[in-house]
Amino acid sequence: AMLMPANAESIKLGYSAPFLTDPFQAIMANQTLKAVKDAGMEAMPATNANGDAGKQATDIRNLISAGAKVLIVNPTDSQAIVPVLEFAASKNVPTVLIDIAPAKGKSAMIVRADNKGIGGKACEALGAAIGGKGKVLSLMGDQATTNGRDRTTGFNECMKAKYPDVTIIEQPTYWKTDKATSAAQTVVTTTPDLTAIYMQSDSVMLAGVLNVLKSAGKLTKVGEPNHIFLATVDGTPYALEKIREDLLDVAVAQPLDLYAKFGAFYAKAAAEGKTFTAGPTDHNSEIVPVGDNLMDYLPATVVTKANASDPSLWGNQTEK
Amino acid sequence: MTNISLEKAAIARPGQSLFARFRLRELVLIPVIAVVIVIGSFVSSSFLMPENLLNILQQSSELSILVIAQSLILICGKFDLSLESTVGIAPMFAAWLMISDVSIGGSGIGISGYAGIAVVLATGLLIGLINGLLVVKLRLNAFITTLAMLILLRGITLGITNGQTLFDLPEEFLYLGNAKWLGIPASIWIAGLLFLFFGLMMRYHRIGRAIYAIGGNPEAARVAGIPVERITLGVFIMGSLLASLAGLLLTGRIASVVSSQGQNMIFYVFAASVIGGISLNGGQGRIIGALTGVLLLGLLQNVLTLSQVAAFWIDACYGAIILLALIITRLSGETPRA
Amino acid sequence: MTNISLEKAAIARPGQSLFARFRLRELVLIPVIAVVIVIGSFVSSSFLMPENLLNILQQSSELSILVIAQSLILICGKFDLSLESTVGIAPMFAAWLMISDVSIGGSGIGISGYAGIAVVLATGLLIGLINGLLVVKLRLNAFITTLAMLILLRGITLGITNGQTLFDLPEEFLYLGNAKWLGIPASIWIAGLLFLFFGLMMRYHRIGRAIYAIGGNPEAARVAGIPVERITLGVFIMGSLLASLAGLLLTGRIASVVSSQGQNMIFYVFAASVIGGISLNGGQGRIIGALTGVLLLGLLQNVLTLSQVAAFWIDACYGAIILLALIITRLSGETPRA
Amino acid sequence: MSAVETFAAEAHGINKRFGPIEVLHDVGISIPVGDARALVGRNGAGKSTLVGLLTGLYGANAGEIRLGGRPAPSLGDRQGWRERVACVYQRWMVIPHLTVAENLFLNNQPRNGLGLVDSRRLREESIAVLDDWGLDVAPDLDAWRLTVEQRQIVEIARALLQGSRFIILDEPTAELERREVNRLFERIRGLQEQGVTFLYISHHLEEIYEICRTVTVMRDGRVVADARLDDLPKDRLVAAMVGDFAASGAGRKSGDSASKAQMAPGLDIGGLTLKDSLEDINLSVHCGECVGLAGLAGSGKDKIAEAVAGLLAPDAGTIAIHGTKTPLGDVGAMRAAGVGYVARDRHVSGLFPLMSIGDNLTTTVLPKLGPFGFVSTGRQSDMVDRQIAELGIVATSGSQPIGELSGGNQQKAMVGRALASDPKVLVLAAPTQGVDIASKDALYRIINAARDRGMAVLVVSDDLDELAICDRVEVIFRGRLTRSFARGWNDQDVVAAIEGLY
Ligand SMILES: Nc1ncnc2c1ncn2[C@@H]1O[C@H](COP(=O)(O)OP(=O)(O)OP(=O)(O)O)[C@@H](O)[C@H]1O
Ligand SMILES: Nc1ncnc2c1ncn2[C@@H]1O[C@H](COP(=O)(O)OP(=O)(O)OP(=O)(O)O)[C@@H](O)[C@H]1O
Ligand SMILES: [Mg+2]
Ligand SMILES: [Mg+2]
Repeated sequence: AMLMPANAESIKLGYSAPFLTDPFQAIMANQTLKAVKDAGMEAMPATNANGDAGKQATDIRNLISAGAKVLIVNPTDSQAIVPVLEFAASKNVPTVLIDIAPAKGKSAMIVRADNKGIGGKACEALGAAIGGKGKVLSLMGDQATTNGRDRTTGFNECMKAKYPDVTIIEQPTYWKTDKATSAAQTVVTTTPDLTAIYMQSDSVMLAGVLNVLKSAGKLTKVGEPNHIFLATVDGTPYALEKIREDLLDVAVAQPLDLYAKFGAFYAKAAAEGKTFTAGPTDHNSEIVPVGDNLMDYLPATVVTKANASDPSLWGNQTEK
Repeated sequence: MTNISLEKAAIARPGQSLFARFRLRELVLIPVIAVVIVIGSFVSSSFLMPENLLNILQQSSELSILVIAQSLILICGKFDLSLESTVGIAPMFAAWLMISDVSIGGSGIGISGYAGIAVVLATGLLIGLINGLLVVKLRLNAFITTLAMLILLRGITLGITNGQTLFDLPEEFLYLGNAKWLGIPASIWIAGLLFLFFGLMMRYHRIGRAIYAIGGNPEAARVAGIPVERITLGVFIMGSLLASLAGLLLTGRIASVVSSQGQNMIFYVFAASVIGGISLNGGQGRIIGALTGVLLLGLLQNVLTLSQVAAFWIDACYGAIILLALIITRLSGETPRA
Repeated sequence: MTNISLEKAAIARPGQSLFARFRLRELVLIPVIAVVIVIGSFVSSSFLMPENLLNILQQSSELSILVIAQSLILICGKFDLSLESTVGIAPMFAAWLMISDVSIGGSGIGISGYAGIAVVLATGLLIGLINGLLVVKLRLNAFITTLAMLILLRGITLGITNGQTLFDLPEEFLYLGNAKWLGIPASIWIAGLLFLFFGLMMRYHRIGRAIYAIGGNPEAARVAGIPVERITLGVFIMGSLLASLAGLLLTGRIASVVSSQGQNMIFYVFAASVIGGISLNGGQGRIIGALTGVLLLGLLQNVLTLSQVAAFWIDACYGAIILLALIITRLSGETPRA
Repeated sequence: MSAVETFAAEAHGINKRFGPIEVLHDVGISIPVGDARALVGRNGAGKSTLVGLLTGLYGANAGEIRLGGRPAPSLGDRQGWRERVACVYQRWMVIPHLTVAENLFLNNQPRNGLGLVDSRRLREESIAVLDDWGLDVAPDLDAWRLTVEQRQIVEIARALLQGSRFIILDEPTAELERREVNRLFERIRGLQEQGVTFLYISHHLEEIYEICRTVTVMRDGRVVADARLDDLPKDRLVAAMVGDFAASGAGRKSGDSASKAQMAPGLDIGGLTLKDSLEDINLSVHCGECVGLAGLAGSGKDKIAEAVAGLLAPDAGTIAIHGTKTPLGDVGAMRAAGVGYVARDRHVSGLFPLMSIGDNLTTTVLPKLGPFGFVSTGRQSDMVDRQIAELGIVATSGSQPIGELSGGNQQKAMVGRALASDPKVLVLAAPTQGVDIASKDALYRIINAARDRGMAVLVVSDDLDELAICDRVEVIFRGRLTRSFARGWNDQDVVAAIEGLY
């Protein structure tokens, strides 16, 4: 079905970001656009929805009317993106979604890691390390975002099932450093028997939490007695460095590099009219059907001191 | 009085000159808008395509309804920051009532789509009533009252659904935000008709004139027999009602209600109203001016998306152009509105 | 004029009673604060621990410096919404200059930590100067100008670093936000001294009195020979300078600069100032009142964090209590401040 | 005449408090239909407060108000009040950003068949009204552009347009020219003939004798006299107003000591020129001399005052204080050079309404009240207490917000502020507007004393009472000084000169 190679004129690709004030999103936007260019497509400037689902719908319509032939979308919300996907489909513009799966609607491919699974992995690493009991501070992201909710649900469900004796102290932080830091400070100083902290984003929370522990005199190295176990999500370069320094126990690294790489790959393929089938891939993942769509379910890696220097982690790739 | 002297008076009177009339505050933005359009057509060949222009209008429709709401309230000499949270909470509450599946965040009640629309508007009405009573009866400061209300309503929106997005809403509920009438999105028609209606009302109906009088000098308005409290209350209610309608349209457009719906919109509502000439001190400005403000922001947003400006710098450009528009409207010979 | 009639007049009139003196606007929040403290001590045994109380003060310190800044500006009859973005951009720009590693978002210049602090303050000063000039010289409306400035500065913050968080800042740069002096965090000392300084200045120094006069009636102030423009400009500069200092302290506390730093803080700045009795109309309110406003919000935040209120409902509680505090202060016999 | 006399307005047993302060004590007034009643009393006696109660601006704490024989409507029923009483308030009640026409027909606009405002008829009817009052402004001019006088006429015209059978006028003439006052009186007489009832407040007692039949006198929040004016000669009326205080010279009071002008230069204005307003003004006031500057509204007299105060920079000319030239258009420099100034419009350019009387009195002298710019509260309150006593300001204490004072007492504080810095040159624009007859006397005494201490005083006014304390009167007409009158002039000549009739 490749009678018309689309490279007669280069393929224009639009990238819609949900917001850019989170470093994770910012890096993903940059890396994806780079991968798009590497794949020989023409990247239009990314759009920034500033966390507003309505704005994202606007952005995508604008990208399409500006001539985008294919879209990579990182949705602000799995539901609110549905009519936008329908609109794109009606204009014959294929879409690849990364990081978040849509609730419905047609897309060429979904590239994501399982955020509930990420929460679960953090829970398992953490639960085992503290011996299934104690008090855990859970610094939640913005619960109005799908990822924030999934990381909460995955963590809480796993805790309930596997470590029912653990007490969870939940604090909403809205992906805001100052809120996370203040909540951590209050809880750390008022809970002498705190055993662990779960952070839903190391790019937003880790620096502040380490600082809180330090000023409270509770910052100890991994393995020392009374060490407060720290688990984070994202796996930013900073987090990997702190793991190497024995200050952070576990980071569940998102496959950000793979999001970028395969987002671009599938986008190009979709623009060229290719279709995909379910089954294992060449990159250690599996394409699974979800509803009418296919999803390349990328693995999230649990990073500890043992593998913190692994060059395949995205956090080890940004430095050049 | 004879007609003769009338004519004489009309000639002799040193009134506002024709020149001054042409420099109406409301027209100040027109050249700016023209420049943006010209730039837009250079930036992207698709800019002037009818489809894109309809995009702009549709995308601006919710903002513009909020701008009408805020303009009424500002002209009346008050503020309503909570409009943005009404955009979220009114459809959220209705959606919660409509969804019968508790597991996806619904209430389990499952009211119909039409009842849902009624709930949206009723919620708006109630919020407006509460704001209005606090401001009019308790004589609380409107700015700070509605700021507290904003925080409260945002919190309730989050609380109702634990942050979940509500979807699978009835067709009827989504209709207005989706439908096209005569090939043009319904929301454009609605926004347009509202502009026409409120534009005429504020200019030619005595309630409109009364709102200007209240905003200009509430005590004088009271003395002139204008029921200041009743009208102010009415304006708050109308404002929230319009905000809930905007929320309904937005919900139709994204086929779901997100708990962050409306967030940060209030900044742009103020920006559009004020560069459109609505004074923050009350009693001044016109609905048509506010319309030019909305159009400018909508065009800008569109042109910036189509342009080659990097995403990270788009917000900065946006801010810079708003500031510029303010300076231009100021330098174009307007008396400052303190 | 004979003294007889004067004395009669003086006697005939009831003086300001002791009662009235005790109902100072500044003390209205004290009972509310007391109630929150009592509730807090029931909610959690650790609430009254000195450590936790220090937490509250430390966490409120940045907000309180912003509240001082906004209070000065409000008393002067102006607004500055862009304070919140100054909290972000000033340390962000300095951090960008300090970080020599381009790959992690730095500029590659690598200035020292001390130079970084100077850059923070200089950036604040510059922003205040620009705001001030726009408002004073171009006579733009302060609310809308600083709103545009807020959007612009937020945009620039995002643009400078492409959304990245900047880490690994020099020790000296983080010092103030981290250090303890005599066992008490430096930021508490700093905020406390600033309250003392500005409290006294506004009450007893002629510049403070001039700021009240300008806020109360700028034209009369001009006629009375007060250099209205110079002082207003100075107030804007001082406000931004304080905001940049708050940004520096916040950066020290979180050991990094995030591109969303300060976002939405302005809502709480206004809430604290106004429930603390600073009028949005200028010329009224006291710095000590603003302090009680900050303390109330800080206590609330802490009690809600310690309480068992479900995370999703915390915001709603917060909003409800602010609204309640407004109503209480109003009902406690205060004359409304329109 | 029916057996039961009907009253346009009645108030019985009225008590009114503002916060803890009771300003009206058991006040009663009954105004029969067709009466022309004067309400007089010293500043702060409670006249405007009573007006506020009679027009439903606020409610009484005790007592009953009846209008046209029926109980007054509820406070919220604005239309009900409006139907029964029209009022020109002491405070301005115009809507600044609506046009003159809309202000005239506020909430009363002519409407077309659709119920919408008929702008063409609105314009035409407004022009008719404006011409009727001889007011040469366009109906579509924004009201904030009006001069003080024009604004006052618009308010009066609006009140009379309302078609009410009971009209209250609270110091309507305080801002008006003689010609306009005459026009107002003609109109009032016309309406009186049609049986319209009036309640009229003024500190100009001759006006009261001119158009009122009866009088109610208030003192310290009480009604102390009700009488027919025919039975109450002016000296007794004044005595009733001021109580045991014996008024020395009822209003018109010339400087008791002859001028001791020292011939040392105080204020020297040379060649002052301002485009479209002033032409080559030369005027000097010696130390110890008081000079009056008289002229019509728009004649430019206020411009001269503003130039001396440093509020506007003239196109050409010099201003010297004690022989030293000063920089023009710089308020701070003028203050420093020793100019004290009372602006014509205290609401716009004088008062800080929310600040205390003390802060208002000491605005310009704060640097003298403590080291390094800090204000010693002790020294401040000493100074304030002394000034309150000297000026006879009626207030609960120096810390009362000045906005709560009656108009006349606010005006006294404005004069007090100008004197506080002990200036070399004192410029006073309409310094006693709204001030009651006895307090006026006190103010004149204070001004005279200042002059005798060697101050050069310039009184900018067209009020003959105010000019009477001057050693010399200069008249300005259309931006040019036209005549100069030495002490002993007769009123007709000055008035003629002011009007431009030589
Ligand atoms: N809003 C208010 N709050 C407190 N006190 C007030 C208020 N309004 C008026 N007063 C006080 O009431 C008293 C009566 O004032 P009012 O204005 O009625 O006097 P007046 O007779 O009209 O004086 P004038 O001739 O100067 O206009 C004054 O002492 C004044 O200070
Ligand atoms: N800001 C303005 N805009 C438009 N017209 C104005 C403005 N200020 C004053 N005028 C007009 O200019 C004319 C002169 O008024 P001005 O205030 O200069 O008179 P004046 O010399 O001060 O006289 P007065 O003795 O009445 O104070 C008036 O007709 C007034 O309507
Ligand atoms: Mg009065
Ligand atoms: Mg004038």
